[in-house]
Amino acid sequence: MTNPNVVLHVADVHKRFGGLHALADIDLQVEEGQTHAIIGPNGAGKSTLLNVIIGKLAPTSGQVVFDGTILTGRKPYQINQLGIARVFQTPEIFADLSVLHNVMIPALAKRDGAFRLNMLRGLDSETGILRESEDMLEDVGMFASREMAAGSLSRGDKRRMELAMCLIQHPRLLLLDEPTAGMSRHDTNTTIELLKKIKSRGMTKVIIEHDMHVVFSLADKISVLAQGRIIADGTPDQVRGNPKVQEAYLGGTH
Amino acid sequence: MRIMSRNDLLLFLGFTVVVLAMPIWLHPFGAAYPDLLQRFMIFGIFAVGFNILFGLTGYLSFGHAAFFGVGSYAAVWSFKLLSLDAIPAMIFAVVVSGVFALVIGFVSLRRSGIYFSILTLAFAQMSYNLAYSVLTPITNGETGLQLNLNDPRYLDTTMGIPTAGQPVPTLLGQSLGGFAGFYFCAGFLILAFFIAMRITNSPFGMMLKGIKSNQTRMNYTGFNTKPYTLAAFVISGMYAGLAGALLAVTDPLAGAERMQWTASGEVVLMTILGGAGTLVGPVIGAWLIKYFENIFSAINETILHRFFDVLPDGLDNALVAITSKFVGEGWFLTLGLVFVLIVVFLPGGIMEGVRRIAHLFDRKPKGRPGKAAPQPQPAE
Amino acid sequence: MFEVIFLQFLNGLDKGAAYALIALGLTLVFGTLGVVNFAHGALFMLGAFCAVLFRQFLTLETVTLDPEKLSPWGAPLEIREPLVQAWFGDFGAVLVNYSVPASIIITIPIMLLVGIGLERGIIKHFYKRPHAEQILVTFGLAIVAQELIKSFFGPNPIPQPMPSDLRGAADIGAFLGMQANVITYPIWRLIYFLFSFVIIGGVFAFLQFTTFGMVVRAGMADRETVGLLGINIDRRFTIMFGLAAVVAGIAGVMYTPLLPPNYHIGMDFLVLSFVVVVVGGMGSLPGAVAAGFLLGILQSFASMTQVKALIPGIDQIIIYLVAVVILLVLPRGLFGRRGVMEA
Amino acid sequence: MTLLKRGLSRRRMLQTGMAGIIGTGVAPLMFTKGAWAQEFCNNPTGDTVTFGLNLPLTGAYAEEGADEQKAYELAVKHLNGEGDGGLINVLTPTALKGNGILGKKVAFVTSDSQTKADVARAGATRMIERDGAIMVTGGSSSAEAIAVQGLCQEMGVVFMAGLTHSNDTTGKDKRRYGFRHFFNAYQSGIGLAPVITEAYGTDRKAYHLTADYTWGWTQEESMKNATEALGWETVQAVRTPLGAGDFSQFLTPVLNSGADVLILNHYGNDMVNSLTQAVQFGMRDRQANGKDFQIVVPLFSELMAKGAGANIKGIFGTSNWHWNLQDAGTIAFTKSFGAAYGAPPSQAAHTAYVQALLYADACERAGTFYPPEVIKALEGFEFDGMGNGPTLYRAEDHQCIKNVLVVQGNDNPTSEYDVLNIVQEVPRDLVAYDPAIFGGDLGPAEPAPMC
Repeated sequence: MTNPNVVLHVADVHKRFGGLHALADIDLQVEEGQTHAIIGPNGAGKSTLLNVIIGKLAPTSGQVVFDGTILTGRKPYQINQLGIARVFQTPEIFADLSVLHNVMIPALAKRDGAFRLNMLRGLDSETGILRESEDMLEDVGMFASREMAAGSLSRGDKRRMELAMCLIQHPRLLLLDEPTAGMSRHDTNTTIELLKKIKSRGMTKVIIEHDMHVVFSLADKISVLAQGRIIADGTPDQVRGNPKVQEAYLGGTH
Repeated sequence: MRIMSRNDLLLFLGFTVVVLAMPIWLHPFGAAYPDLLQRFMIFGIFAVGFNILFGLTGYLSFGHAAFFGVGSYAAVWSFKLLSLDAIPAMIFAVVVSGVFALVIGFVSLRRSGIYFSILTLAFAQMSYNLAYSVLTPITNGETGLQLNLNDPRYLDTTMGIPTAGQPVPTLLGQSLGGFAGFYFCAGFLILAFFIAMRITNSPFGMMLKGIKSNQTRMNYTGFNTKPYTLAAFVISGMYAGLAGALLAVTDPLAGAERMQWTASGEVVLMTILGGAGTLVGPVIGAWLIKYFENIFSAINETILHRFFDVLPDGLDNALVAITSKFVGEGWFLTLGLVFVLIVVFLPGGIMEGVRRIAHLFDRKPKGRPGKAAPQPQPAE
Repeated sequence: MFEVIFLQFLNGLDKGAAYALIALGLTLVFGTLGVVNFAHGALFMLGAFCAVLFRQFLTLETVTLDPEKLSPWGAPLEIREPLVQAWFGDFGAVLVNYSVPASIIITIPIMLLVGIGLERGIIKHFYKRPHAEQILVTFGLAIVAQELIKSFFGPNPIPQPMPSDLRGAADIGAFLGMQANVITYPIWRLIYFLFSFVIIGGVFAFLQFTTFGMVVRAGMADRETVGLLGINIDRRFTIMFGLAAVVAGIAGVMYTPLLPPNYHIGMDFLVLSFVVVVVGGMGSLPGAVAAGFLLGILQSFASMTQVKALIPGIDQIIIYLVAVVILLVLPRGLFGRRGVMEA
Repeated sequence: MTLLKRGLSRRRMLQTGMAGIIGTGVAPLMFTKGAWAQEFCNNPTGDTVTFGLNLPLTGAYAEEGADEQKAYELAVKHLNGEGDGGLINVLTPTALKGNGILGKKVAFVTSDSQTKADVARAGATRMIERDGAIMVTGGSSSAEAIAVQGLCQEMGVVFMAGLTHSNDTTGKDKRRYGFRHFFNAYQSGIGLAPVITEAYGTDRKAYHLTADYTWGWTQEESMKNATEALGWETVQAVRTPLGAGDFSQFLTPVLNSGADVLILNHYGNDMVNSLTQAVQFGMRDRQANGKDFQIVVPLFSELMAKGAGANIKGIFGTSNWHWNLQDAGTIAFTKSFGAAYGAPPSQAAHTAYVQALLYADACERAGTFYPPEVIKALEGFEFDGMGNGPTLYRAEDHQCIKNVLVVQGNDNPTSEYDVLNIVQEVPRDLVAYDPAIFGGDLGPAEPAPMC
């Protein structure tokens, strides 16, 4: 419990929707700098868990602690300001704005906090933010399309941009909800490379993923969720050999 | 540090020149008389302010006329109680309408979408109905609040400024009737435009666009959107108050009608007609509607006959009979039709039309999209 | 005091029925087609003018000038002879007397055509567009409709007399076995109330008990799934829009004896009906009806002198005040569903 | 600034600006000669003078507005020497020659005031600035009249009020540049109260429904004072919003309030609606306090009576004028108007017509359009022949003092226009009053403001 390296601790979380027990007795510890994958069959409660962590859903009981701060009951923007960023299953981006602006907005959130009435300074004179954003776009390989409207990007590019929007905030914890869902093989591989690259920066990540290829190439640790419970926990190799997991994946899906 | 980019500077200078030269270039259109020119300025300010809320932030307020009216009442009361000088009246009006917008915005912004629209509508209609009835001691009801010879005007009295004849607003002793009033209003429109431009191009403006585009993402990006929307609401309420005050400066009477929902609807029409989310669009929309209202409505059959003079008699009369349905008293019909056509074919308003035409001539890919003219997607 | 309150309650029901009826059509369109129809008030107005047109047709006269005699103001005396009325013989007089209810016969097909034409011509292109644009295009259409009516019928209200047997007031108090001549209420208002009830009940029954209605309700809940079942939901929705237009239209017809219609009558109702719909919850039919009655009754009671003495000006703002309070307490109105119109 | 203002404020040329571009497509910047000689607002330099007609063509009082417009058109014709000359022939004394005013032809522009004060004021401004109107006239609501006469005072343009009945128009809101021919609420009260107390008895309890604006308030107050002085009691006075449409929620409380008279201080369509609905509520068939329930409408017009149809029969009210009066002026005007439009004129038409003629006559007598001189010519002007008997334009408050008519809805109309009977012509001495009782200050005529 008192492992000093634990940065995110989901402690005894239960979540009920009416009669449905969506999450039961979840206890999860994510260590600093690690990539922690949460896998499980459809309807296992992965997204619910993520929503509880990010503050979108309030747990029925239990709490989520991030670096000594209780997240439960906080608003999404407060949780973000603590250093947690999230990539959504379907990209949540500013479709009407240019790619560059999409990345500048989170950079400003990082610098200015939750609210600042910064209305008389021109955007053009925010040279620091501008350079940082352009660098970030370069990093994810999207510098060329920086002037395009984000809504007109391909699905894969949208996802990459969303990732850039999260990375520019240098979050201490990054939550990724199926970052490669619906992507072509090629795009998936690029995304994996990208995620590996940022892994070297020592950022903690929680990934929810379907694609085992992705999970096993990225994760340091894996938790397996089935019917709202964690049925296995461990390194990729440990999980791979776990018969319960095999049952959940093979026997659980009719 | 640059104050603004070259494009913006050009836009601003162009706008300033167009506005200041209005008495000249509007002359052939029969619109270069002070009252209409003043209205062009005043409703331009109103629309620019409304656009900050609707065009940038995506919140459709159906009650903005309330702030306009409050601005007018506040200005007239300042004339009555303080001084006939326009400056204290403007300051007072902007502050009062800002506070009023803060209160209404605080409550209304608890909801979004059409629920927000209905809340603002309800507040505005309440203000209107109250101004009409029980608030008569403050508003003078249907008759409208006017200046009187025996108003106290404490500031003027203590400074020993005498008033001769029917009191009219002044600026440092200069009367603000006629073209003086126009240039006074024009100064404010240019200032209002400048500030709106700065807001649009500032980080704050980008946050507003972000809120319009995707409020969920804004929240997960670490922004508390509430104060941003409230700030936008208050700023746009203050713009409306400023416009209302100017209307009272140029014509010192404040009537309740200017708070009615139809007046709120009018500024929505102006903004959409011109192009919501663009900088100049709302101003153009305001000018166009006011032009229609004041000039188109004055065309009568005599003028039409003169226009169709060249045609043979029978055709002449037939054309006059048809067109007269659409001008004069029928101007509103024309406006309605134009409006339907614009929404159906040019959802981005006149500015989208301009852009499309410009695009025909200029096939080169444009850099910097969404700068002076971002994607005109009026959100709900 | 009892009779005062009773009368005011009756008046509230009467007003509420009118509000509920006009809100019903509005919410029908929103619930089925997902379109915010600002032209709904104009449909009400068009219906009212069907009654005007019908009566003007019935009372067409031939005018002959008598150059021998002069009227007191110096013009030749006009001799007027009924024209159309005479075609029907003795029945003509009855028809003229009952022109308002009788005009429903022509109103239904006219409004159906108007509704379907509007939907096919313009509204259907706006299903996928933002609500703001729907509001704007229908608002534009409303302006066009009212200005057209204005240019044909003039700006002034055109009184539509109610049938002579139904003028005056009914003694409800005596009917209920109370003292006579205390609780009396205009007969036509009672008829309007009953009429609203029948129409509202009819619409509910139609949606509840017919196959057509079941499909439409299913479509309201999940349009795509119903479409996948191979049912042509679009055509049904077109008919629903026509139906909403008919409901608005005949509501307008029956309202004419209470308030002489002019081109602007629809706009006067529009804001109110929107408040009713939103208070009821966007897209909820029971919500619209409940909110209509709630607001009608509250408005009527707020107009009482005793209430106004307590809170000055309350009668002017009660509807909006209630709307604000309800929307703040119940974010989606009385019976609204989550996620509708909140984006 | 002054220089620029003067230079461009020669707006007469703008009047045809629109026509200019439509007609010719060219737009010469012409500066009329003599622009610098202008010493008052819209000093006519050409061979025409323009009247600005500010008329409610839509809204609650639209019927009156339309009738006023007909009357003004007729007046302009007569002033220019066309038609049968109308009342020019019977006005005494008169300086009118039937060749326009001071040799200049009369033209006019109109603006729809929508029965709203704000809009009326904007319209008046437009007509003064764009069209160069020398005088503004019209309107059929007191709110409009008060708003517009305030504006005219600022602009230095004479305002000849149309139909306005509030005490405030020539009372607390009176203006040097504003003139009213129509009578007022106070005079209605004085004229009507004796008639209704005689008809209905002095032991009556009245319930007022009042249009919630300046006219309604003063009408209610005047009726209250006049009837209470004669023994009536006021049970309740309720304000209703202008243009309410459905008055049912205000009418239901009347039924069991203990009142036996309903006084409707409404006008125009509001009155038509409230009266019709009151009759639908059975108020005219009702008994209260052992007496027949009665309805009184203090200010009547033929147009309203027409709109209300059979409901108006037997109801008392007052009028400024009625077309079946038998004096020479009335006969001449009715004939002239009837011949032109096929219907007899309303009181709104009459007052509008008379105001136009009186202004023209004052200009002729003053020998100039310079407003302060015109005002002087109108102040204290005593004339006859305009259908109201001997009439005085009082200098103290610019109110015309003349006979007031008490009228009653006609039980057996012979035509759709024969809706009112004249019960009594109250002589002007009885309805005259001390101008001081309503306060107000006319303000100065000079220096004449420059618009």
